[in-house]
Amino acid sequence: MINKVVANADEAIADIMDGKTLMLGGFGLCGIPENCIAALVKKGTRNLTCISNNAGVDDFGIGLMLKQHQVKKMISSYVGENAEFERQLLSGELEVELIPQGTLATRCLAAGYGMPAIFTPAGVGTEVAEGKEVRNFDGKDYLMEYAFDADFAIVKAWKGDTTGNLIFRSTSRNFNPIMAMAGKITIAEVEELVEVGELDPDHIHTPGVYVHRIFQGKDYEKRIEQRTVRKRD
Amino acid sequence: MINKVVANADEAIADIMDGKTLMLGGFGLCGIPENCIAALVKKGTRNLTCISNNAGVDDFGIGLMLKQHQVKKMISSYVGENAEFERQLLSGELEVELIPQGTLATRCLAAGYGMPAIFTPAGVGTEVAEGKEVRNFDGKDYLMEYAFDADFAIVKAWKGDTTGNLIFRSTSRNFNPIMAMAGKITIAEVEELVEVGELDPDHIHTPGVYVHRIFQGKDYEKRIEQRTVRKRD
Amino acid sequence: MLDKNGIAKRIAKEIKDGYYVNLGIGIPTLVANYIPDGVNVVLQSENGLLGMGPFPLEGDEDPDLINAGKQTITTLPGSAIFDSAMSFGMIRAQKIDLTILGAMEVSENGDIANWKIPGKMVKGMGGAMDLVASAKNIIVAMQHVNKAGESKLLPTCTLPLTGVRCIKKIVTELAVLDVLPEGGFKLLERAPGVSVAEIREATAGKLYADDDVPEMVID
Amino acid sequence: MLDKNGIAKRIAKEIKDGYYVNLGIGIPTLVANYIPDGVNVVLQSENGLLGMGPFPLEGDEDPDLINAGKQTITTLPGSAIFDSAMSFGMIRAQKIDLTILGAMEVSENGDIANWKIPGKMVKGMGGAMDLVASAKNIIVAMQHVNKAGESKLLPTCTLPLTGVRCIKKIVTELAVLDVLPEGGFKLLERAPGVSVAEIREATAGKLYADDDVPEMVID
Repeated sequence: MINKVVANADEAIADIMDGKTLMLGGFGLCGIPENCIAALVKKGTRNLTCISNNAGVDDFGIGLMLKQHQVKKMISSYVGENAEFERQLLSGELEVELIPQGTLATRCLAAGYGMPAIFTPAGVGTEVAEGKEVRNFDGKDYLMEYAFDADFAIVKAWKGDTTGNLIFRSTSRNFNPIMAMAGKITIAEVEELVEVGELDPDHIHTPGVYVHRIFQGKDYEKRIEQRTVRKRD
Repeated sequence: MINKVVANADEAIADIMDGKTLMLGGFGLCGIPENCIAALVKKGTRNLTCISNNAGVDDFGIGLMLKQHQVKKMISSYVGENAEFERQLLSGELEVELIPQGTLATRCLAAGYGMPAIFTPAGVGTEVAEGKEVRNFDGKDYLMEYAFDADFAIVKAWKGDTTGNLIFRSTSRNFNPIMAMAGKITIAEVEELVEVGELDPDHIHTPGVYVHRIFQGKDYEKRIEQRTVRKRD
Repeated sequence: MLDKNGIAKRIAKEIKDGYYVNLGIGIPTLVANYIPDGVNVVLQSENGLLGMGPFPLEGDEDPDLINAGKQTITTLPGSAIFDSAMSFGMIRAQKIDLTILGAMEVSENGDIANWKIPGKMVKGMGGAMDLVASAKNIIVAMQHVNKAGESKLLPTCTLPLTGVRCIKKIVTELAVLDVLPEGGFKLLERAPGVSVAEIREATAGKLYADDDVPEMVID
Repeated sequence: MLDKNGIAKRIAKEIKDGYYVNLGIGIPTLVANYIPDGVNVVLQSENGLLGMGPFPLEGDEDPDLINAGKQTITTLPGSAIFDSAMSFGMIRAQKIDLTILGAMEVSENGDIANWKIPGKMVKGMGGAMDLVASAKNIIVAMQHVNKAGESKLLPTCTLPLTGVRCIKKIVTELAVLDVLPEGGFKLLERAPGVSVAEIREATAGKLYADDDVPEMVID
């Protein structure tokens, strides 16, 4: 089997240069590639375009990169809960492109499945439709939306093997598998890196063919954004 | 949880009337819905349009339905290994539409994901492209192909729970999960029907929302089409 | 006049046995508390879950298990997890029977605005545009008038749209209304103690009301 | 002149460490037997498998585990199973580094015909049209001439096409050839004991050959 293992996050992101387009998995702070984000902050790569459903919070996730002014443009569906983001946006330091969440997801899928464009009704008749081709199928209007073209996809999985097969845990799956498919180069950090043969082929969410580098992550903080609980009796 | 269980194949297919369009999962004889096919043969439903990657063999799979002249039209990617099929085709009794395998699969996916059409380069410049819209993206030509519109999808899974969640085993997965998503009504027969809670939510291949009826199958023959082996020393 | 829980209770009566339901943030979330016994529903969370359960017991929070509002939640037996493409795939393919969401404005022809206020920080539409454009059955749960006392049921929306001609039913603290296919709001039910005149007063868009509009029955 | 195994052996030398490879039915399948030690490859089977292994030992056949030729096979450690949409998704997205397949005809401009003979029973294209239209790197493994002694390397294909302008390399019992971007076959290597004249004789399409064409080295 082909071996994709690199030593750590620093090695995994070493060739991500200024000005590149990155996809970053996760929904809110759930399932984000914490190690790679930390390494990107350390490396200080700038002028990045980041495709990610959200933009982290002030002191975690992509928020850490925003604070260091590493991000030129965010492509997201929802960017709340981040004061520094708001400040940079209002001051014109940061560009933002807001995309319906399903369109964001499906444009990832399209890239991973070699489909140059897809049709979705989301945004028809709204400002999202501006400049886009509208096409009617069977009486309903759809927008044509293009596959993403990202230099790197950076994802976080629960388990992965040395050949790059990935398994995600619970709702930390979210955008991770579809971004993993969509990157020209895909980097996966995992909570547990195992040898080939340890993962059941029927349980693999992302086949290794989509993954170019994998490493054993460490010190996962897994911060909770909205801790909601029921009282114990 | 919502309960989708029906007693058996006869009940599951009871409302499949003459002239309907059915998707049938499986690749060759691997992962085919044996019980439902037997029930359809017994019921004698006719003039069916069957979307299935293959057409079975003379005495198994969809071949059994062909023998009873129940199929008006086959939509497949490969229909070899079936003498009765060939006879009916040549005599004009049977209509056949051949579709590239990836196009077949992606037209299922499109239906399951609410995408009215997809783009694929498969068939560009060939007779498959006749009458179809060709569109150039980034210097490459693609055909626009439409989502399937099937009245019923009939699939076979390894395990399923009472709310319709499905798990497939090994390469018997093939077309089953994408057809399960694509049917207006989806019927799943399973080797093992379990209670809700017995399947790991992270291992589900087809979420129950896509499945309308499920039943415990029986007497699986699982015929092998090409038995290829290595000699033991 | 209903409080938020009253609105949620009334909406819960629209949910039928066997429904797959997507609940938006705010009042829609409360609907889950009022689903009648014997009505089996599966809640979808568009970040990739079918079979959402209640909040976890204190100490049982799992950072890998959240809903689309980023709240820690639980799963119920029979739940399934999937990626965001499949999640919006099933939404777009209309496999979700009912979507309940909030709104800032709804127009006579069923347009909805609920994501952007010009001049204010725009946080994004999240999954709202996908949901309203795709759902076969959407109920809007909202206050009848905004904080400035202006009607949110309008001839045309003044705010940037989330979707066009997609809303079919509205439940507010005052009333249950249908959006008519030919345009206009049809008053179906009054909140307890609320008169047709009060509802008409609070509705800027065209309102159709029969002489005898029944009062809501909430359990 | 090579036999089928010779063709497979020569093609195996084109496979680089780390390649994901799709092997068609026939001679391409034989290539798996000649992948050099130390060259790690993963074989894809388009019915939904990465990490295909050899045929099972007698008695170990699993009806749920077959390849795209419907043969019983095994998986290797590190394999992954997926549905047919993902399988052709990764093919279309050019994640497969090399595709090797047979052909009835190849034309000077890289067109290929391998699925249909007018007047004969048509079994279908299976995955061939997807593979040839999508693959970034395709090698055709075939006999140089057909059973009637006619060249299969033609100015233009006479049979219905499988794909256009997609073939870049051909290995036959006589030669290794590139299809030039501007059209025409470029002779790269001769099979042991085969002359350029013999190859020219067997090639109906335009053939470019240097004065000194090396013989294949197939250890």
